[in-house]
Amino acid sequence: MKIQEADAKGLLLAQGLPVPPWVVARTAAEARAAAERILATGAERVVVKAQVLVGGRGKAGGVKLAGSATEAEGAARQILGMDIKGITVRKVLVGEAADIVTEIYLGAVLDRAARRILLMGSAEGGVEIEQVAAERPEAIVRIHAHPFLGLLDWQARQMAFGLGLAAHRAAAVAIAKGLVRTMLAYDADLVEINPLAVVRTRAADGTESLALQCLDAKITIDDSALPRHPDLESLRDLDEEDPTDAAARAEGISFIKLDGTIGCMVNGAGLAMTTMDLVKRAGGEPANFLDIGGGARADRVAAAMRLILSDPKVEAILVNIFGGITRGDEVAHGLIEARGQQTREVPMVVRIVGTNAEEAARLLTEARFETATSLDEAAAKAVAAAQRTTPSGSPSRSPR
Amino acid sequence: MKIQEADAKGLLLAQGLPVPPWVVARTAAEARAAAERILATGAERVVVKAQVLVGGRGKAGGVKLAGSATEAEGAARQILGMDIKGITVRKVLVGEAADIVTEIYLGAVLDRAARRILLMGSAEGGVEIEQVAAERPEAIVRIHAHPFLGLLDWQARQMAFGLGLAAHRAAAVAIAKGLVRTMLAYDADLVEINPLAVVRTRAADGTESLALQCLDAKITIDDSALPRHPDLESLRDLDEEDPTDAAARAEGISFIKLDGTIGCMVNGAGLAMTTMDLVKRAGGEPANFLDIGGGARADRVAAAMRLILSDPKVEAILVNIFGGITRGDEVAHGLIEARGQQTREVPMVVRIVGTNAEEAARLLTEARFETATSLDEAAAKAVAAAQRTTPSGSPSRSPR
Amino acid sequence: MSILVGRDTRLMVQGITGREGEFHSRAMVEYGTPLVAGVTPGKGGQTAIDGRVPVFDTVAEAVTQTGANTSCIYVPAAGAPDAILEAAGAGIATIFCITEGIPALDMLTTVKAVRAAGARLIGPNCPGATSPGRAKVGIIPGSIHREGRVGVVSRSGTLTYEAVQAMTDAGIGQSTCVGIGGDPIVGSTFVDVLELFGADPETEAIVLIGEIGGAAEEAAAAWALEHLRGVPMAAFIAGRTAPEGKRMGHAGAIISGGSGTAAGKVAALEAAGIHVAGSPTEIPALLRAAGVG
Amino acid sequence: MSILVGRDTRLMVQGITGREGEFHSRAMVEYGTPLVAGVTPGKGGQTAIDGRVPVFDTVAEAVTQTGANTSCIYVPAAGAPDAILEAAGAGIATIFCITEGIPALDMLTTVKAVRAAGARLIGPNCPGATSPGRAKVGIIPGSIHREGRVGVVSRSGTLTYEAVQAMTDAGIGQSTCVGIGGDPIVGSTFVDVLELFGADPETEAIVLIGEIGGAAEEAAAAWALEHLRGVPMAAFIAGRTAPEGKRMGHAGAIISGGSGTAAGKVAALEAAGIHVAGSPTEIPALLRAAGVG
Repeated sequence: MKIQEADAKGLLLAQGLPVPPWVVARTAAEARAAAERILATGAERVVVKAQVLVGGRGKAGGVKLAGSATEAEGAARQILGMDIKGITVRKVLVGEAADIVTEIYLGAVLDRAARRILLMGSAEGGVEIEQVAAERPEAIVRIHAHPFLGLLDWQARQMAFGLGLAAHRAAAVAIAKGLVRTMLAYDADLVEINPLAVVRTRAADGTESLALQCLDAKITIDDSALPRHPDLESLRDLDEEDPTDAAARAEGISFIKLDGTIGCMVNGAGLAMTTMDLVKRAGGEPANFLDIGGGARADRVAAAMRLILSDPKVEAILVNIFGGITRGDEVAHGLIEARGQQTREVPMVVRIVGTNAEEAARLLTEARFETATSLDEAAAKAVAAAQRTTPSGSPSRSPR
Repeated sequence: MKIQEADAKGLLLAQGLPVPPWVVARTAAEARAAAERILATGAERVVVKAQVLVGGRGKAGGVKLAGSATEAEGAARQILGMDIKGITVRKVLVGEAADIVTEIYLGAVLDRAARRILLMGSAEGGVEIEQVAAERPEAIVRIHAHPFLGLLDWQARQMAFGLGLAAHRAAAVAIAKGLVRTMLAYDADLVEINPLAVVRTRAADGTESLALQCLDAKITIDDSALPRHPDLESLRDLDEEDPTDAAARAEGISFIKLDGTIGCMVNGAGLAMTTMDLVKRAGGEPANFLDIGGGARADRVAAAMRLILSDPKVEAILVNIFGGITRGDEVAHGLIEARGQQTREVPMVVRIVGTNAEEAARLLTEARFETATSLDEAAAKAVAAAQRTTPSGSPSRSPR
Repeated sequence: MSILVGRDTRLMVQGITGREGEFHSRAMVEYGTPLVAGVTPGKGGQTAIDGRVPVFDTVAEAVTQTGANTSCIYVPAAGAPDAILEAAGAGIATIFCITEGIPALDMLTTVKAVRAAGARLIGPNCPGATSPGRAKVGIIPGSIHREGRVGVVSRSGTLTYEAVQAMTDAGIGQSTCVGIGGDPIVGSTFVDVLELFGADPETEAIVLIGEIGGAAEEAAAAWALEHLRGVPMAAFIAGRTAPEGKRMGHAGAIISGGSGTAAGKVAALEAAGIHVAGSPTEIPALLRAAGVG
Repeated sequence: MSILVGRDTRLMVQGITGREGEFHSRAMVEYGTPLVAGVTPGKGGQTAIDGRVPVFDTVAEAVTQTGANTSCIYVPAAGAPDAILEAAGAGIATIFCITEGIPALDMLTTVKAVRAAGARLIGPNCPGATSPGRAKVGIIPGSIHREGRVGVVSRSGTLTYEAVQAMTDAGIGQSTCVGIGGDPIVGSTFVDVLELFGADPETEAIVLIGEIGGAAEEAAAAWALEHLRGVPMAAFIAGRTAPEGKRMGHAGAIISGGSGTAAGKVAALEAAGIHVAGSPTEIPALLRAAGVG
């Protein structure tokens, strides 16, 4: 589960990391009020940042500086409602614009191959780490946390020295350790500070000093760990979530909407991806990824069918079930029940093999479903059915 | 550092273990008041227990039951001021007397050889674990905690089943894990619950139920870890501590008072023990163990001399220094300075070898100290000197 | 021979009295797997599967009483890492964890601790392993198999069934089919299993079934190129049409930062001389072309 | 040869700019030990010991720049476990920790982690090791030694000096003298060091100096009985007069529950055929009687 920058900053702050204050505003007026308060504390400028769960908001114009409350209000007005990679911006973060001296990247991820937490740092902050990794891999300092003891002091020091932060060693060590601690505390699979910046601050008496601050934060929570962090569930941004995603989650169904016309219902994630691949290979475009999970009963099959049909672009449905824990006859019952409730007529091709496949075949034949024996055959039939429903003979594509 | 039962119970309670309430009383009147309050809550009897840091207080009469506040007051009056293994009882613990069904031993210690925390349990609780270990070792369930992950759930379950606590599994698991957690949280090198008891409790409506309770607790804190637990330092029982021990600790000197007449001042623990052993071998009795530590300067030598001389039984002093980090001349200066301040005339034999031994020899000869070359010689001379100061010709022994 | 499960398997099921555990234990017994013990704390002394399997409170007791050497875990996610560690602590050599939804950070420590204890973990979130005609451990339907000499290793469940069924239908039998699990952190990787197949005299060819996410297929390709020269191999990779940044069901199946794509995996496998099928049904033909059967 | 320190030693000192670190580093250099690097975080780029030793911020850098393979640690107790782990993490093979007062529970995890990293730790709270005429690491005075073929292993500091001086005075030289440290949890035990001596062709006899507390001497006796038959050995145990329940200075030197007594240790050693001296000065005679020199 991705969480918004503001929420990620809240988690970092709770772990003791240096994060400058911020306010989240949902209207331009709120942004103005926030900017007024921040400017009143002596700030010269504020920054207004779109809160969306996709990258590249800077390039998209979702981050603006403002020298007055009025400017901030204007910036917020521009950003709120903006579409960034298909997401409508519904809130902005307002904070003091930092006087940045240096930008650093610091991030912790799960390294699958090493089975450890990998802390990565780069003195070339502010840009995407993937870009640095591709262009100048030697510019990235990589340190694996100890599998049991977390990030050790010496590892944090090594990162600090490696990033040229000798002058800020104590702070850098605390931040590096805090970042890994954040990961462990909230079961995150990614914690990124980009940029971690050396910032120039001016005290009331005019003296300047330099300090490390976390200016942006990105955290992804391991979905499997959410049951033991009920408080984190509240950070899920329902604003950005497709209502069908929430419905799928409630039913225990893995569902991802795609752009094509062939709805897919499959048991098992690997088989579901394979089904999509074979639809594409047969000349069609999958409308979704859908895994009904192991041991699905009739009611979950019906729910899956509702999810698929909620997409108006769907022109044919392919059901592919390899019975194991899942019983073929249960699925067949679910399909028959779902068709009964269906408001829209869409051709369907059903392939059920494995556990109780004979009983399923009997039920489906009685109910006059179009069936298929092999997966390749099922994909071909589904693509053909979709082409029949589209007058042009080719799957319709909606622009993005 | 040993801490009192009441303090140990406080630490267990802080870690969530089930410990019945208690009150510490320093006077019979306080004990009476505590008993009154406890009896008012419906308790049938209270227990009054001497708070001393030595074992065997039950056999010594330091634990008494009382059925009324008056009886409790009487029991406290008997116990307070009692001498248990040389320690004067200055406080008692007053608590409800439990209706014990079964007594169990559960303890965690540092297993040096395995380099792990060892959890030991025995269904034969209430007796010393050493006795069980010697007589029926198979009656002890031993489980090593994971070196990094602590006591795992399955290990706690194994202990619970091993102790026949299937009926109290959840509670037993929580207690076993809490015991190891207590050890880790407070840097204890021993945490013992003896007995951990299955206790019969009666609710207000008369229904009886059984529950596990920690009825006695013993915790020893790793002295090396005290600097990072400043709060635990306050649990040190100064009532029971010899004032010389506190003085030694303040000076960074390891000092243990013994029964003999030959005071010893040595650098290094192993050599200090060896010096004691050789005194004994030469026919004398060491009055103390004293390690002045590495790199000791003149002032610490003088402080060590004061510690030794504070024991009126000391009839001769043996100084044995093998210079390494410690400089022989520094020690010689300290000895000369100490003798100048000395209020009591006691013969002294000094042996200094190693770093700056020549300079030390010169200083000592000038100051007319009796010296020795080998340790064996030094021990023999010290014993002879003590015999000269004792008219009877044999070292005096005080009865204990 | 065969790998992981076979004639020497003495199976114990942790969580045998749960709904899933009982259902699949029955199927394993029916397949002929020597299921010698079950473990459910607090149910020690009872029996399961119509009185055929004794139930113990602890794994240690089950091992002592029955000589179990393999465990299959159906314990819910919150207790599964502990169940794995209990099996390892009691000396179980091979541990299959079927449970899905275990937090990844739990598995980091669990996998390290299991290895330190000298045990081998398959999974979590895996379908288990079957050595046709000998024993099946986990949830793979027994009916899809045929005895033979091709080893199958896969990150998926039903996709594996699909591939195995295609092989069986084509008359190509399997030595052992192993599902390593779809989570980001699993106890055994493709390479670990390839190593076992490479050392198994009864395995003559290998099928690898991968999917998007991570770099386990790439690592397997590199390893195979070096250590499995001359062993006929075929592969299939699911997720050619999966978009970036979306988790495809399995916690491990996600393309991030441009890495973990099907194209990259296919290229790595082909570069190692392993042909990659466009559909699971093409696997038998690739095997035949590589000289199998 | 010799063990632990010798001709191949390339020493690094962690905490070289501290008072203790600097003092003993100077003594080590004067003894002729190849001290190639110092480490003090934040002082990288400076030099120590009159400009003779370069100082680095991290152990990794020191290893890369100087090829250091051995470390000696004078870092205060609060930072010492981390310093040990840093050395192990950077590939240092042999780590001596002189620091005293490290909490025992810290050492439980540290020792396990060091071993998992493949390094060997001596100490903490140990005086180090000297291979006379070759190199000395730690705080043992160089002047007490004499080159020879008797290995010395001990739990104490100054008591070791006493015994070594007695040997040197008697004309019996040492191959290597090792102090394993007086704490309850140390990185290397008597057995670990006996194993090294047993494999060292230049060590012909061994002196073991123990003290009350724990069961390390008993374990050493049992091991020697099995693996060091024919190797002349002598021993000394400090604390025959120590009372039960009192910690004799060293955190490890305490008799508890009737175990760890000097009498028990002496009995175990004698039972293994190792004669135990009544005083350190008697060690040379015991060695002569056992056929040394």
